[in-house]
Amino acid sequence: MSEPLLHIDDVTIVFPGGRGALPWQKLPDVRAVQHVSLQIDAGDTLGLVGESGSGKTTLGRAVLRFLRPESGSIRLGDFDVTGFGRQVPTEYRKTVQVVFQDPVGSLNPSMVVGAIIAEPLRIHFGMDSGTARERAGELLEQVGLQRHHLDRYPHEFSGGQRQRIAVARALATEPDLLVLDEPVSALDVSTQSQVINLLERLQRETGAAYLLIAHDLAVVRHTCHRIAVMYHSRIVELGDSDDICERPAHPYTELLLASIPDPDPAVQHVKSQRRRELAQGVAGASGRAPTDSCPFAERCPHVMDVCRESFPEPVPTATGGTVWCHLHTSGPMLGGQPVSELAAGTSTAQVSPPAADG
Amino acid sequence: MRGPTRRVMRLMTVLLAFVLAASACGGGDSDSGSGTASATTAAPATTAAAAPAPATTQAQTQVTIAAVEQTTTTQGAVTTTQAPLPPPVGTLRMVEFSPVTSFNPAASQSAQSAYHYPAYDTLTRQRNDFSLAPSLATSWTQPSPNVWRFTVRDDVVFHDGAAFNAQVAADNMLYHANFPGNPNAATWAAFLDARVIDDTTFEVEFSVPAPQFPLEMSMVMGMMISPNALDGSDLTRDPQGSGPWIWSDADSQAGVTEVYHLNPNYWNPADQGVETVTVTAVPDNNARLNALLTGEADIMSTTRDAQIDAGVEAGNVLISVPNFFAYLIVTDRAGEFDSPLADQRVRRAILLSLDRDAYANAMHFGKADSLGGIYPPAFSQFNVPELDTKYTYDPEEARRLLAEAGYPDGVTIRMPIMPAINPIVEFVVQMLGASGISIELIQINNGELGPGTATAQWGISWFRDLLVHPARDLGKFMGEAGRFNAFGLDDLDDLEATLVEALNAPSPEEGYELYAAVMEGLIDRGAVMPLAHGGQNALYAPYVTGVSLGLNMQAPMPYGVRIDG
Amino acid sequence: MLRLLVSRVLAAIPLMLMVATLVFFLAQLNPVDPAATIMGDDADLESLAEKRAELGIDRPLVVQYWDWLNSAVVGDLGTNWFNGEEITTELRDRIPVTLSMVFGSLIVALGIGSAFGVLAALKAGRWPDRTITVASSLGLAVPNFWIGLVLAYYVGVKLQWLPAIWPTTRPDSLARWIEALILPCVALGISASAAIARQARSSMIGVLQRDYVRTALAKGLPVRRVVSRHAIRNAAIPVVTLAGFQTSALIGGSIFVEFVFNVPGLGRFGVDAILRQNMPALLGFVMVTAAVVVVVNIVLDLSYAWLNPKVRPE
Amino acid sequence: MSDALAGLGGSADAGELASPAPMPQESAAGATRSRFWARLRRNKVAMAGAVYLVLVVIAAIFAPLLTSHDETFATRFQDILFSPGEAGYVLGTDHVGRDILTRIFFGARYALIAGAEAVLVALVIGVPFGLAIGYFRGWADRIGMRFVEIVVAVPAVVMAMAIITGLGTGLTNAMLAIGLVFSMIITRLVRAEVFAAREEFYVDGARAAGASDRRVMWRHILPNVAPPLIVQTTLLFAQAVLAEAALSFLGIGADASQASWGRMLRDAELSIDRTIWPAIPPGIAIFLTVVAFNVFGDGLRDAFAREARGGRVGVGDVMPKERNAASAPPWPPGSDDPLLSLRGLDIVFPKPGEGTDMTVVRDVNLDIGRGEVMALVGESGSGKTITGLSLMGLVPDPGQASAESIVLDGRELVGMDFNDLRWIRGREIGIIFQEPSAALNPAYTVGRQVAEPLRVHLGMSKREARERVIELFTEVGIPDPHKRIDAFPHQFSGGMAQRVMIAMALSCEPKLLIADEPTTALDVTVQGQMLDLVSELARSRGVSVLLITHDLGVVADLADRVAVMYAGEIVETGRLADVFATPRHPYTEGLIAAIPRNEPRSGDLPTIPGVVPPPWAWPDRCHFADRCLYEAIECRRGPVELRPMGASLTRCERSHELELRGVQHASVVAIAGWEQPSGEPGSGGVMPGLPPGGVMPGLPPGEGGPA
Repeated sequence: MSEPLLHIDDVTIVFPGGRGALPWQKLPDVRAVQHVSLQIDAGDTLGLVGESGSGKTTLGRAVLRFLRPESGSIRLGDFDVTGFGRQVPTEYRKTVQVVFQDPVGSLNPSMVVGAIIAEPLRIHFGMDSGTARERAGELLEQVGLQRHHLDRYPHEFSGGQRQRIAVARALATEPDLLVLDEPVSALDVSTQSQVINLLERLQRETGAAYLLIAHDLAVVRHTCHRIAVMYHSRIVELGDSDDICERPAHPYTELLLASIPDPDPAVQHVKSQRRRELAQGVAGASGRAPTDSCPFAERCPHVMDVCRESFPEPVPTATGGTVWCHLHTSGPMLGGQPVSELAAGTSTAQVSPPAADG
Repeated sequence: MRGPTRRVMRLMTVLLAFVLAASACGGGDSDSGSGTASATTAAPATTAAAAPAPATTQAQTQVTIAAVEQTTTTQGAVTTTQAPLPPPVGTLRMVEFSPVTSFNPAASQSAQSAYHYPAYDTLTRQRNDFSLAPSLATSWTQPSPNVWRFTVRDDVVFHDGAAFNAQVAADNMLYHANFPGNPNAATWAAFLDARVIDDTTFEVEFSVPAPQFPLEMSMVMGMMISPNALDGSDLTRDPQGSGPWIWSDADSQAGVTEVYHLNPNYWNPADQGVETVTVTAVPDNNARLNALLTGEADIMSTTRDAQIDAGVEAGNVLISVPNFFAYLIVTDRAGEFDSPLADQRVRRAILLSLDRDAYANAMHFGKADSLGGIYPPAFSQFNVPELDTKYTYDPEEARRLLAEAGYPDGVTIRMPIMPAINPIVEFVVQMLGASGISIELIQINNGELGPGTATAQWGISWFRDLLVHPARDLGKFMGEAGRFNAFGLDDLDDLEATLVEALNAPSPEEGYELYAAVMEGLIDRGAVMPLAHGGQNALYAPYVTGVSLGLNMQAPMPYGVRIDG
Repeated sequence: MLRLLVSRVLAAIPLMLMVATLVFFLAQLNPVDPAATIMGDDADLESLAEKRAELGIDRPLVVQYWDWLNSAVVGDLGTNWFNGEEITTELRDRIPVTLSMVFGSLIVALGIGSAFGVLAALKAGRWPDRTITVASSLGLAVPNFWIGLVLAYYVGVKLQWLPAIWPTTRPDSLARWIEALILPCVALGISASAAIARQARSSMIGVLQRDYVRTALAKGLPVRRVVSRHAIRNAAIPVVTLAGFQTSALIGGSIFVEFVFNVPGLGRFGVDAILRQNMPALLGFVMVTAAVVVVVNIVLDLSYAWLNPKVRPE
Repeated sequence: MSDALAGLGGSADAGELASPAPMPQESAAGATRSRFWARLRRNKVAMAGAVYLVLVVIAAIFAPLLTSHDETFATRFQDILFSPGEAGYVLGTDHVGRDILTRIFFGARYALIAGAEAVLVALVIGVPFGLAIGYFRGWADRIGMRFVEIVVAVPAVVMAMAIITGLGTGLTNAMLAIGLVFSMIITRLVRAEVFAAREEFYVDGARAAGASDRRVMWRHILPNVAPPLIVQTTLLFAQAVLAEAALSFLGIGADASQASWGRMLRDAELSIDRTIWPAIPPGIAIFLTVVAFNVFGDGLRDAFAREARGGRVGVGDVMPKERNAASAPPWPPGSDDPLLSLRGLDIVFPKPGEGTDMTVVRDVNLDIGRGEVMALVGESGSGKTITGLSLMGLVPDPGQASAESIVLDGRELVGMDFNDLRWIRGREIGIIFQEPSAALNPAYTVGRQVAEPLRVHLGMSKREARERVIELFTEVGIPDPHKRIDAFPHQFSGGMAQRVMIAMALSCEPKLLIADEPTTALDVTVQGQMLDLVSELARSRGVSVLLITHDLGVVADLADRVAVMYAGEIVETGRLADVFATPRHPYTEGLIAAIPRNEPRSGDLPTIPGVVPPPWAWPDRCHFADRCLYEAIECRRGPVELRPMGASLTRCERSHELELRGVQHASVVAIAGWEQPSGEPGSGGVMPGLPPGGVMPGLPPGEGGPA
């Protein structure tokens, strides 16, 4: 096995709690990411899935070195990212680029598109303005826009077009890794796929690896080779995307899958049945991530005592992935099998094939 | 020190005017003729010299500094054998220009005396005609030119219970004379000693004749402090006098209002027309006038020339005394600082460039006189009519003199300007500029004019003096001890000798001639260039009686004032 | 809550001392010689030197400052160089006056300003809005003492409805005190109200576009209730912030108004002190202003907590 | 550009409608600027201010040419105080005989110089200082702000005086002092703006692109801080002119040789009792200049602000519209007795930047049966949210809605005024918004907010209302209702807040519930719960639901019937099963195909090429034609009517000849344990007829489209 491009090893990220109402009062720290290890191979795409507040964006920002983990290490190629001082080497900035969720906020409203795309070119390749403009035009065309768009301001573009511009800017440095932080979630359905298709094409062309952060498992499945599912600061399941989406080993992964609405009323009928069985407790990751229990315990339909006492060790799944769940280490001992087998055994709800409509 | 305050007040005034105009409903209050509205209107003091004053008016038109050699002994106590005195009634509210800085008379400028009069008694007192009347001193004589002998009352008790006598008076003389940082140092400059003759008599001795001394004893310098407080007690906020009213710490507020209650043991109840006296600092001119107009005050001191008409039209009564003398002083007659000043023709050219009428008109609204001597006619003793008209405005002659002195294209001279006197100096600059004398202004801070002049920071400056007596008023320009002989010149030494001679003159007539010579010399030689003589004005409500204003006093005295009509 | 208050107040003390330090050294640049100012132009040089020694200003600056600081921490702010009164006594007498004037004018400003600002926002783009907007521009251009002069002259002197000047004898009753405060407060408050009106208008416009206003309308509430209950309270937050800034400006503006109405407050005291380099008075003055600003900020924090539950301490 | 629609508030639908979208023509960069200037030019008051300021500048520059008199010297000081016009002095003379007009002209110079000095000092100090402490935060910020606090703890006037007495008097020193005081204002402003800007992704983007801190500050943050800064600068200019006048007046500003306006006022005071005239010209000059700067600054602010307009409680009722029998489309009855029947709804907004109107919703008809869930589906900018709002008479200002009729339960709503409609809102029609946490008022407890309609509409006492709210909270599944009723919105998670909204919407037992994107802002796993809750409550109460969403999955979960909107029109409507199984409009087909589903994929994801055009670019024919894969010549003929096709209605010229693909039941159901349905697996969502790659670059209309 060749050395992975990105190596995240046991990373924990803590946000200081800030000051309380009283000067000497300090609020407890927020543990946004706990003991996360991940790898991305060159040219590969890893999907990082989880709901808001699960820590996925924070992890992405740590890779971008916008913040510094409390512990653990991040390495990218030859760079020891966690070892950087205050100044991040320009060379690293060239290697890793980012596309943000918000197509409105991610482009400087006071700069024309040409200037936005030319900026990294001038910084990293020292291009003069003519060359940079030429190259920016090429990049624009590469993302499906046109050269004459160089002189326009970001707000003159639609959301999808702005994401294209953001992608062009990110690709300008010819990065090895692109962090895609919810790149399509703010877009309309019809535009989402356009951008995804574009990203895929560009990956084929440039060979860049992607770290795709998203909340929509269906989107991620279609885009990524591997998926990591995060819940409330922890990775709970990791594996190949089709495997995860078809044979989820963690109850949360299964809940996520069941929650994806399907436009087929018949399928959706079945799925919502399943979802109701799985959904327990108060939805939403709130409060502070526990340090020594499974964060999903509160909502898990299969919760056991041990879930509240310790966070489980990783267990390999039958499909070659990894799952962090006590169901696989104690109790029913799923032993890496999909969690739905457990559900099938305990639930009276018989899942039947959806009847054809009409 | 009052500069900034005054600036704010002026700002108010102009803006008021602006607003008045803008609101376009001014009407009747703007410019009706002066003096027609009120039967009791006084003519402005300085212009009234020519006209006989109505007997009923409070305004003084005739100044006779008779006391200097009158040595009055015949007049007894002011207490007279009139009908039984009405009891003191009510509160007399006076509004003053600035708050009191110290209740210690020895540390106070006479401009602040309004705060001292209620609580202190002076040795002498000025009558309405500026003649001197007895007070704590019943009589005074001049056994020799350099000595004054006072006989004092024996029935006076200070507020703290201490008795007053000649010893106390003599100790007071020493206290005043030796008080560190006494702003009235000029009075005590030649003081040698104070000696007790007997229980009611003491003597004061000077190194040179001090003819003005009894008059000065009617001002803050003559205020008697309780013997208990002469040991160095801090009187700044604790007056210890024997006056008709006792200062109340509890009712007073520093910087705002000082309150005085009736002294039940006062030796002369006739002075006590009211139960309570309050003196409130109202630095803003308009506010001060407003206080009078809205009945918040009974007496308004320091009325600006410009406010007189408005106040009088509203039914108030004016009282006015000659007060100050504005002039240019040239200390650098050797040209050390500005070489052209060494040439007497240049100095004469400056003198001839001063349009005193324009000055009085612009700066005093015509309510100052523009005569060219040093003492105005009101000081009949020292007024020299010839000087009043000797040098009149003559820019052509000024230019000619400049050319003759070798400056056909004019000269440039440096002169200080500070915020408090800004417009005045500017006006002077305009006048001199018209004759080709351009002025480069030296910006200084308020309070620096006197010290700067005394320390030769510049060669010529605008100045303003209170007039008392030539001995005091003119001496500072000359001789080694002359405070304003900053450059240590000896060109006026002959005048100094003449001045001393005048002080020792056997007869008033001879003295007058000598004084006149000194003044003429000062003007001829371009050391002093008169600009104007202005008055001190106060207004009081029509129901107030018994108001009098003395020489060198900014506020009327409260003695005998009644507010019950 | 009490602990919060106490801690905020304690935290304010270093701020006040730092303000005093800054001003102390800044004021040293003033070339005015207080001794000369006290003594007048007639004083001779020796008297001046004696006076300087008496005031202690012939000593090195650091010594002067250290002495002042030592006394200040035990509550002794020294003696006024110009009238011999204890600074603490003077401040004690003047603080209530200025505070009642500043808070009175704040009430005027908030009352008039918010009312017109809200009205303008509700009529945005129509003539009441335009009128109010232009009027507030004019209001910002007219210094408060102009208004003071007009009020003093017309309402005070001509009509004699209200006192044109602070009583020359101490106000003996609350009624007289309030009566004397009305004109100064209006004069001071009107220009502040222009600023408040502008802020109120823009924040009201912002709030009216918020979702919860639409929610309130969707509930079927009458407009009056939507505005008064749902919009105004939220729109008040930036207005309150501005009112906080205005407090400092009002203390500054009170200087001029105090001159016009001869109000014995802190402003006059402070300006006098600064121009005459009356150091003990100046330092006392800035300590008090800093304290007022701090207190106002604490009050603001409390009102934020009332207006916006999000910032309430749990 | 979005100002016209800003009143739409936080709805993503409206926001999107308003915001992006390609510009219709030519140089858009220039257009942005020209819109700024256009907005500014339209502001008459601001322009008057600007014109005045230009005059001041001219007077300042050409002062020596405009007059023959001397600035500082009197021609004749004996004959002073000429009245205006007298002896050739247009504005008369002052107390020393100087020409007032001359001094006014020169005064303009000093006013501008003084203002420029103060503002320059303030900017030079304040901008870098504010940028630095705002950007680096932490200790730099704490120390910096402490310093600012110290300075502003002393009133500005006093601080300025302290500085001036130290520096010495004179115009430059005075303005330096004023500038120092002002710099604190600038610092605070810049810092706050930088704080806000730092949160923007474009700053992160620039950092990620390798820009240095300095470059990020100056190149990225500062330009975006510029608008408020420019406005503040203009207003400070006004303050500086005023301060100059005041300080000169106090004698610590301009010195004798400088004819500033403040000084003129001061000089005028000397002769005030003889004539007030000399005070008037400088007074007016100061006043006008300050006002001019202020109104111009306000104008700039309004022109910069994208949301300059609107803001009143701006909602409009639906105006009656002439019934146009001819154009009234056939309408298959959803039920014989629909609860709500909407006919011929048009909504018009003024076009941004121009006076003309644009139609954002055209001829919408809707029937909602009793107890039925009707889904209104469409992408951003389709007009679905505003259609929903119009039913309650809540069309945001300056939009104008008109309809032939809106009949709710037999009652005609069109023509009702705001107050009549008030009894419909909340009582007959409840509504749930997209962003639950924004839709709740942060200042009040949720209990109070839910109780409000109960008290207003049902006249309940406080106590009754509270009890009812607790019941409602229990019904919508809020745990601990007794406690939570007194909590504030910010103490609720998104899902819980939406439950509160649902409780509020249903509190008065309305007949119709409008659910406007009720789940969009929520986490995936919460969305389902919310949909369950809505459908459960609706069905148990027999409430009809108008479900507005872009998510076909949500529709599939809940709806009985569906109407698909595109670019302001309903393009297809019918029963859910019919529309999804056999779509009759290419747009419906595209939407269905584009939905990401949990299925294995092959090839590119299906897409609809292009973007939704902005309302002003909607053509007078089929709105979808430019993006349509089946576009033919007949699609360009003219407006397309909604016409029956199969069991649905569709607005497509070619629907009769197209074989459109709907939902594929045959697809793999990906959840393990489910039985594999029969059918061809893996035929997924590839849309027929898509070119390989599936992507067509989104072209701005007017370029990509036919000319």
